[in-house]
Amino acid sequence: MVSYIIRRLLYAIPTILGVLLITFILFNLIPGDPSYDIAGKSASAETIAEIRRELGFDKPRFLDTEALSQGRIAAAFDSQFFNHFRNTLTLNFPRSLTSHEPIWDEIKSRAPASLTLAAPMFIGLIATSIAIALVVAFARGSWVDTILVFICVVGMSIPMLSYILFGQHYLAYELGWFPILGYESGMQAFKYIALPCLLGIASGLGSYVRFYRTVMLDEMRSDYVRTAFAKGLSSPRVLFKHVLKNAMIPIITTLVLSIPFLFLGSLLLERFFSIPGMGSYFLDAFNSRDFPVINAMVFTTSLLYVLGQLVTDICYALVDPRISLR
Amino acid sequence: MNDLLQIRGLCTEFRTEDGLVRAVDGVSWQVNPGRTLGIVGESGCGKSVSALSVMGLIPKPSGEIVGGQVWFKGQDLLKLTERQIREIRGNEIAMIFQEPMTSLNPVFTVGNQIVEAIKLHQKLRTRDAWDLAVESLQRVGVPSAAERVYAYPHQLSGGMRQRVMIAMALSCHPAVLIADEPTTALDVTIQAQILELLRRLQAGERMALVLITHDLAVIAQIAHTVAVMYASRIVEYTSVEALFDQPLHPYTQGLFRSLPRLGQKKRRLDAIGGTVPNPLAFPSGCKFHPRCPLGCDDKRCQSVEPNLRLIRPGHVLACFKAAGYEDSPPCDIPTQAPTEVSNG
Amino acid sequence: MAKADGHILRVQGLKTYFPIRRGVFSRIRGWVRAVDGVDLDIPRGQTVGLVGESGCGKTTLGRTLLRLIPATAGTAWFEDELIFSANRRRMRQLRRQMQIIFQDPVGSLNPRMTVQTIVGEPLKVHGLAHGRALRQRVVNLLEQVGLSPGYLNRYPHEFSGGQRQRIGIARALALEPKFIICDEPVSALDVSIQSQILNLLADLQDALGLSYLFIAHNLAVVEHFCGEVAVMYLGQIVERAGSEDLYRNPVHPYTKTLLSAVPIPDPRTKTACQAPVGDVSDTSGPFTGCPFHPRCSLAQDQCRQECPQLREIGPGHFVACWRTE
Amino acid sequence: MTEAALTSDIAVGKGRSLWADAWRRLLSRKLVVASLIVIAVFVMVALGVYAGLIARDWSEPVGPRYQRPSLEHGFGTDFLGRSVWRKTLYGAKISLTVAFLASLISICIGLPLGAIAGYFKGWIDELIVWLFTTVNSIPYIILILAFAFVLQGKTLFGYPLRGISVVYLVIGLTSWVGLCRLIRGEVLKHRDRDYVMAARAYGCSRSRIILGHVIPNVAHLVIINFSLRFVSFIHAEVILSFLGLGVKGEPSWGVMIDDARQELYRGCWWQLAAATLAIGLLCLALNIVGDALRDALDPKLRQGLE
Amino acid sequence: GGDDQDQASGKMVRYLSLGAKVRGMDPMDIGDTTSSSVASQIFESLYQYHYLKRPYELIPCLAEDFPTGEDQLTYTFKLRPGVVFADDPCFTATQGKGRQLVAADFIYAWKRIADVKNISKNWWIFEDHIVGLDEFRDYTGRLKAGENVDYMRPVEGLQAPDDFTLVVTLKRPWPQILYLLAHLPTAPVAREAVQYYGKSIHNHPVGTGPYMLKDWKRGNKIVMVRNPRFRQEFYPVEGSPGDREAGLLEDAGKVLPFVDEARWQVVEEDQPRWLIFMRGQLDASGIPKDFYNRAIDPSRQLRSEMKDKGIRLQIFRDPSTYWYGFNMEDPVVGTNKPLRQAMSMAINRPEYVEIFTNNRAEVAQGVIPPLFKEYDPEVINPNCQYNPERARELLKEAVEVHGGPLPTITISTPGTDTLSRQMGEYVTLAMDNIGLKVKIDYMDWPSFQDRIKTKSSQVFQMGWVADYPDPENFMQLFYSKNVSPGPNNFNYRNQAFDTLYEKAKAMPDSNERRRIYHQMENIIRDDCPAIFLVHGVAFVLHYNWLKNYKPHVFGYGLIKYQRIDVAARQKSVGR
Ligand SMILES: Nc1ncnc2c1ncn2[C@@H]1O[C@H](COP(=O)(O)OP(=O)(O)OP(=O)(O)O)[C@@H](O)[C@H]1O
Ligand SMILES: Nc1ncnc2c1ncn2[C@@H]1O[C@H](COP(=O)(O)OP(=O)(O)OP(=O)(O)O)[C@@H](O)[C@H]1O
Ligand SMILES: [Mg+2]
Ligand SMILES: [Mg+2]
Repeated sequence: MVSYIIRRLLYAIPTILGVLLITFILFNLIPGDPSYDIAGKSASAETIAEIRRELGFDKPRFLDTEALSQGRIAAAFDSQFFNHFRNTLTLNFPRSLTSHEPIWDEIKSRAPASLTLAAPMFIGLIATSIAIALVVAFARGSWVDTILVFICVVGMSIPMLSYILFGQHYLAYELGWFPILGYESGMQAFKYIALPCLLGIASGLGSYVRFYRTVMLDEMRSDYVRTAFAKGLSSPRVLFKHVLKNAMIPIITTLVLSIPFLFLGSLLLERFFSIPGMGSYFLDAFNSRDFPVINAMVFTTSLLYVLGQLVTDICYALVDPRISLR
Repeated sequence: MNDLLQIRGLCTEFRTEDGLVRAVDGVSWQVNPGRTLGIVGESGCGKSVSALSVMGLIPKPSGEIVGGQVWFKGQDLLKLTERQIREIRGNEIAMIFQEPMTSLNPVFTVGNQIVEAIKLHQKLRTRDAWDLAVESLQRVGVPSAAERVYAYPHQLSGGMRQRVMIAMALSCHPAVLIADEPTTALDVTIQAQILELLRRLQAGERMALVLITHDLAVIAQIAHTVAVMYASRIVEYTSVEALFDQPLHPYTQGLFRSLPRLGQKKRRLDAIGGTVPNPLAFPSGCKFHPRCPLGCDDKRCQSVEPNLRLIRPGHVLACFKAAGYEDSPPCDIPTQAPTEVSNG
Repeated sequence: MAKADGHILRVQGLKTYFPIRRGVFSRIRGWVRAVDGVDLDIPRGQTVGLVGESGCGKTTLGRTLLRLIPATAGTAWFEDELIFSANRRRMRQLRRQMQIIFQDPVGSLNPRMTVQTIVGEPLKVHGLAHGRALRQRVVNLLEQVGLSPGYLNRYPHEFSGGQRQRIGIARALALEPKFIICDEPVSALDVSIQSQILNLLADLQDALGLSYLFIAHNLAVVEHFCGEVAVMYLGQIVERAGSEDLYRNPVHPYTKTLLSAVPIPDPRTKTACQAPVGDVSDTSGPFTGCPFHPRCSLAQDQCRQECPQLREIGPGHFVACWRTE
Repeated sequence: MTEAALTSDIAVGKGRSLWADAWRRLLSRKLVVASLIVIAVFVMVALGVYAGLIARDWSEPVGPRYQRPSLEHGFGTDFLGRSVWRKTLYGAKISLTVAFLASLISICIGLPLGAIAGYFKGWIDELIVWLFTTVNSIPYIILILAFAFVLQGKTLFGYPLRGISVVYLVIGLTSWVGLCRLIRGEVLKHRDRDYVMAARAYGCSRSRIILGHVIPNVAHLVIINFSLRFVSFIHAEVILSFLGLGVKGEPSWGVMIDDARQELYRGCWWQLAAATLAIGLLCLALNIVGDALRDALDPKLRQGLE
Repeated sequence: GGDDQDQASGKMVRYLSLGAKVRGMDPMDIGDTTSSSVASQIFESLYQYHYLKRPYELIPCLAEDFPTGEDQLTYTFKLRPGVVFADDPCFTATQGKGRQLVAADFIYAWKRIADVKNISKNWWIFEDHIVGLDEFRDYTGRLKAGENVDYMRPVEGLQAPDDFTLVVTLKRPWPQILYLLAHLPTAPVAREAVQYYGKSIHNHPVGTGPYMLKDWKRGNKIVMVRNPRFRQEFYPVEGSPGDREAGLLEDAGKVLPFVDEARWQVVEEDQPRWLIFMRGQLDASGIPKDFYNRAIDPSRQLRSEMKDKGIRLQIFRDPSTYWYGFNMEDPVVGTNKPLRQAMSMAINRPEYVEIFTNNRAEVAQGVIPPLFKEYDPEVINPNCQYNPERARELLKEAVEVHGGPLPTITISTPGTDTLSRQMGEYVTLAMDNIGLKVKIDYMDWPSFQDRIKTKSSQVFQMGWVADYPDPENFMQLFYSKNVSPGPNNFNYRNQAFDTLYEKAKAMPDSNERRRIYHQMENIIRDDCPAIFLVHGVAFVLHYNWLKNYKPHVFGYGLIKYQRIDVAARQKSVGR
């Protein structure tokens, strides 16, 4: 198990380096110079130059060949490329170009809000969809199954925006069941998170249930299910004990894949419900071309993803005894 | 009905996208304590489905038992509620399956899976159930059973897994054990071990055994009575000696002829021509007639399906061409018990 | 012996190992010795049977001979030609003369190709026929294996198991090989079909003068079909003899066990199985001595320490067992 | 010696491929047929728009602004008095183009990479796996935005990238990962199948094996995958429109929903309804067909009949 | 939680919303209205606008009075005594007690703007005006990385003879100077704060104003509380006609501020903002375009449901003008006046106003908005009248001028949002109507800027909101010396115009100057370097519990004048 975890951790290294490479390529290709935006109404040449210097855009791209030829090794690596790797890897992000806040502080202060929204949403989504999928799988072939599957497909066809607009207007404003927007940290958060969470779950439910249903049905065709029935077990017991644990294996693999997709949902939800999370931070940064922030966000979210993958792998090994042997 | 397990006129159908498949068509047989019924026939002839029908494990909603009765200790299993049948399933009638590789749940230890069966049918404390599990593993000859209970299925070899399956099936001391091709996936040496084991256990517990296989040699070794199935139906049903001495149905005869036997070296074997019919489009009349060496040209064989007749004591057959068939009374199951053969 | 010596195939000291990777860096931690020093001769126009239990390396041996799996060590001549050192070009030539028939009639046919394509592909790949000629060849091949030419445009899933195996045989015959490896060609078939295929293979051999390496685990089938039989255990050949000789007079304890385990299709003679204890052991661990010693009732100290070599104990009868000294 | 006589009477189906077989199965289900018709109608509409036969005059006002749906105005009118019905029809073009081209791009990248990785194994495999894990570990939406950002306003082979071309490029360039992963897994499975062995045994070259044997056997997955993936592409277009990175100058469903988001409070619900309905209908149909296709082509489900 | 406590303590809280993010609260760096509107509660400048008087009028704020000076080149400002910075830990010498404001604080703040290293957005304010300041900027630009700027380095035009006197010397007359000294960026900054907080000064505003920052969660909310050491300031005692009737003078002469706490909630989307306003969680709100019909009836009156809720409507003009500008250096549009005129006539401005603003705008006849006294209501610009027939004729002329069929005209639009897209669709339709093909090129602001500054656009969509009530602010946009990358994005060059501009620029406000402005505007109208569209009109809704609410288009730090009738609010929304 330990060597398994170590190996997984080692696998993460090339991935992270890859992310760094991709961000470097992306953000060095971006057209238009952010300097104009930062400089404001009437940008003068010297202001632009100063901004470029601050962003490190004045440095050579890959290698300072001049410094290298003069034998100054350290200076030779003082290039955009190496600085990008060095600074990002050490989480030594610069300040935001627009707010001038240290990015890392900002991420730290916003991550809790994002997590308070995303975590219950994620868990709720998984739990509800597995529950429904079990019901559907149990009732396979009956009208309950047909109707639920139909609802799921309809549900997944409706764009998320429509859910949000509807939920905010009717559930929060007209019916007054939830606050319209806002966010407070601490226990208060749950009051504000409830509706966005609910909407996130509702909009994701369709595709999840549908997928899990397929997984469950696949599992139910397995031979061991027949064995379990032959022992005299009841359907619910077979379903909840034997099928569920096996179905968790494919479910877990897709869980980690769906984490990045959650981000998308959070993005819109955070915006409409004024939740000061990473999503709105990213969107702001994106709109104002705040590269250091975008870069930091890409990196940290990827890092989170890689961590998530690690956790998944471990869960995987816990659920599936065949894995840990490898 | 004083037989332990008797099925009569069992019909099971599957609805598929290409049409209705009648996988079992009016099958009857019986088995008594300490006796072994062998069911032979080639792939797809309905052996497994008939066994699953008895267990009430036909996959729903595509499959359905459309007729017949399954009498067990004087009650018709098909009329029982799901709850009642669960009481019997795994407890009084147990089943082991063809695929030892996939028939165990890969994510639970074998002990866990055996204990589950034990606790379901016996009021035992968990501790005792585990002890019983170890014991039942020992009984089927799993070495160092006390450690193997904590093993996962993938950590065991195929023969080992099949033994676990048997241990699980036997853990509640069932009255009837249905073994669906328990050795097909195994090696000859392992197969010999498993067969030996089954024979021993059966003798010890006076259990009724239904053994499904397509290997006549296995049948010869272990069965008392044999039902030969072809295309969803039983075509011949008799004691094992009678069958091996003088098979009457042309299909059975063909089987015997095409069987390579040790020590009989022939350049060519006698083969049954043609192929196994597609269950979606069975031939009319006798389903074997397109392949039958005796009388493809016979009008009656082509249009009327022969029913089972008691052609001689303890020997039931469905073939127009057999001598004396016309005069014999219709009969599903030999009423007269086949002659006892001493059992090693 | 430097050449095939008139045999169609001669194998010497063939080893095929598969690495076992474990640990953090997936380092090679050991080897599965699937084929571990096999010597084998296949006479021209004859059938040699290869039996042994599951996982003993029969398939691996067959595939290694066709270089579908790289050999770890050893040499093999195909008609005076070294198989393992042939270059790509030469290997293509060789492959026209050596073919294989697989156990699984479903898996060995590409489900998305018509019979015509499947059988015609080898010809096309080697540029032997085109257009009408190709079609005619395919029709001939199908007829040869007893399939109607009307099936040309059908797909494998539309056939029964026996018919599929015939298609596989037709494909193997397409290049007019001299030697065919039959890797359990009837194991997956119904009893009543099995003999059809065996008869077909026998007929083809008679007609075309083919040589077969016939892999199986059903001893009765092998006895019936082969002139010579080799018994394999854990990657090694433990006994080899003419088939009558072997069946009547098995010498190696494993062969004896194997033969005694074969159920006899007669209710009156119950097999007295000298039940071998335990399962086939793991080939990956380091072991010394005779591979069979953990299950052998006759095992002695020598068996546990030294691996016996094949020795000729009678005319054409080879055994690797210390207890036969 | 031949046994042709024996095989003549065997109950085999008429000569048809797995595809033809699957097709027949699809057609045997009413719901699937209805869905296929729906999809066909959408495709025809999109082609009609391309040919200039349908909704060519979408940009012309047909009446007063913000008219409710009525007999005269069909689905009502938008803020410029243009027909929502025509815009909806026109939207089919954008959505289908985006989904189709994005699929195409993603297939062009994902299929060869996946096939190569799966077939050759070794370091090539590791490189490709590394590539897609890396790309995959960047949250999809961030990647999309970043790509949209980079591509916007650039030219590709002299063709300026803006609006719709960015949308499908972005979606295509970011969504190949899933396909690649899937194909690799399948190819890994197939490469050790006996029929590939057989092909190698008779001297097939590697490229011929990959192109002629392996790829045709995984191709159906691509189709199933994309019948289901289409849906997410259409949704992605909506999101991109919302973020201002979508199609401009032409009506798409995403654009309509983006408009509608604000118009709702005028009581103008019909634009949202029309676009949601169109998306819903298409997605529903695609889903049903995708599911049915998966069932029809699933060897597991066929097994009972073999 | 918090709300209930406020209620119990009777605290007077003002609830506001923020549509865009506040980038920072360092006056030097503030260039956007959102940040200004927040930071202005904390920082004060030398002058401020009178809260009630219209037309807009300056009054002293930190200055004691208007400046004295013999010529138009030297200004001497006397500071109001007794003004102190709010308490803050940065004042280490006084254990956190804010010190007195002195003239040097202004000089320091202005030098910070000039310092290249600070990358201030506001250098345009001082650029080329104050003697020696440009040289100071050059000096900072020459410094190497790592070298510190010496803020003690004297600047000739900025002198502080004593703590309460500030003398500014100009290079040339600059009549608008006082308006700019009412601007937030010119507010004084405590050097201690800058040194103490370093780069984080953006988050730690230390000013002299009525409020202090209490809590700031980016992306969520901002909370400010009353500054206990705020200098004595009183509510104005006189106002414009009608103010007394409107109840705006009820608090005349009372001590400012009234509100104890101001809370901003970040709300980016229209729907939620409107919903929380309707719930009474905001005291005032604009009307999002699509909610207009819900609030306002066709006669521009507040709907009765709204009135019943205690909502009031205020309508006022914006100092803004919106247009499609032509790049006069573009070979197609720049040389083709009939084309420009045709395009200008193609747009039905009243319709445009209706569609995009729900009549909350006025059709433009030129560049100067009606809010200015220099606006001439008499003039009807034929180019700004919707006249498709004439436009088509002109287009024919344009084809002749061009010497062949006209190519597709590209219109660059800054913004990729919904509104930009819809406007694009509208313009395409309008041009289509007269037979001209246009293509809208949507781009983000930086790319747009890039395109404008490099003179590579053809037609571009733009607007301008005046910073101060002097039309010079608009006229500079057409001055030939200001061509791109300067503010003259049209790259418009006209000798006659330039002469007039230079003349007017140095003139103080007078009838003569007004006449010159009229002449200049006529030149522009005739040359048509832009399609002038509309001038903004703002509609603001507020609840009646918000007292002393009078919209102001130039000033920002207005919360201090406002009062909440806590009891009324409580009665109405239960809190
Ligand atoms: N779930 C099912 N759906 C549809 N048809 C089925 C199903 N299960 C079995 N069948 C059909 O029923 C027939 C009998 O199948 P069964 O499994 O009983 O054969 P078998 O004799 O056990 O064969 P084998 O020796 O291969 O196990 C077959 O034709 C098969 O196609
Ligand atoms: N690609 C491979 N990688 C690792 N080990 C392998 C590989 N192929 C086969 N083996 C191992 O090599 C041994 C011999 O396998 P092989 O398939 O040759 O046996 P076999 O005699 O053909 O068995 P069967 O009768 O089941 O077909 C087995 O232990 C198997 O696990
Ligand atoms: Mg079966
Ligand atoms: Mg094998």
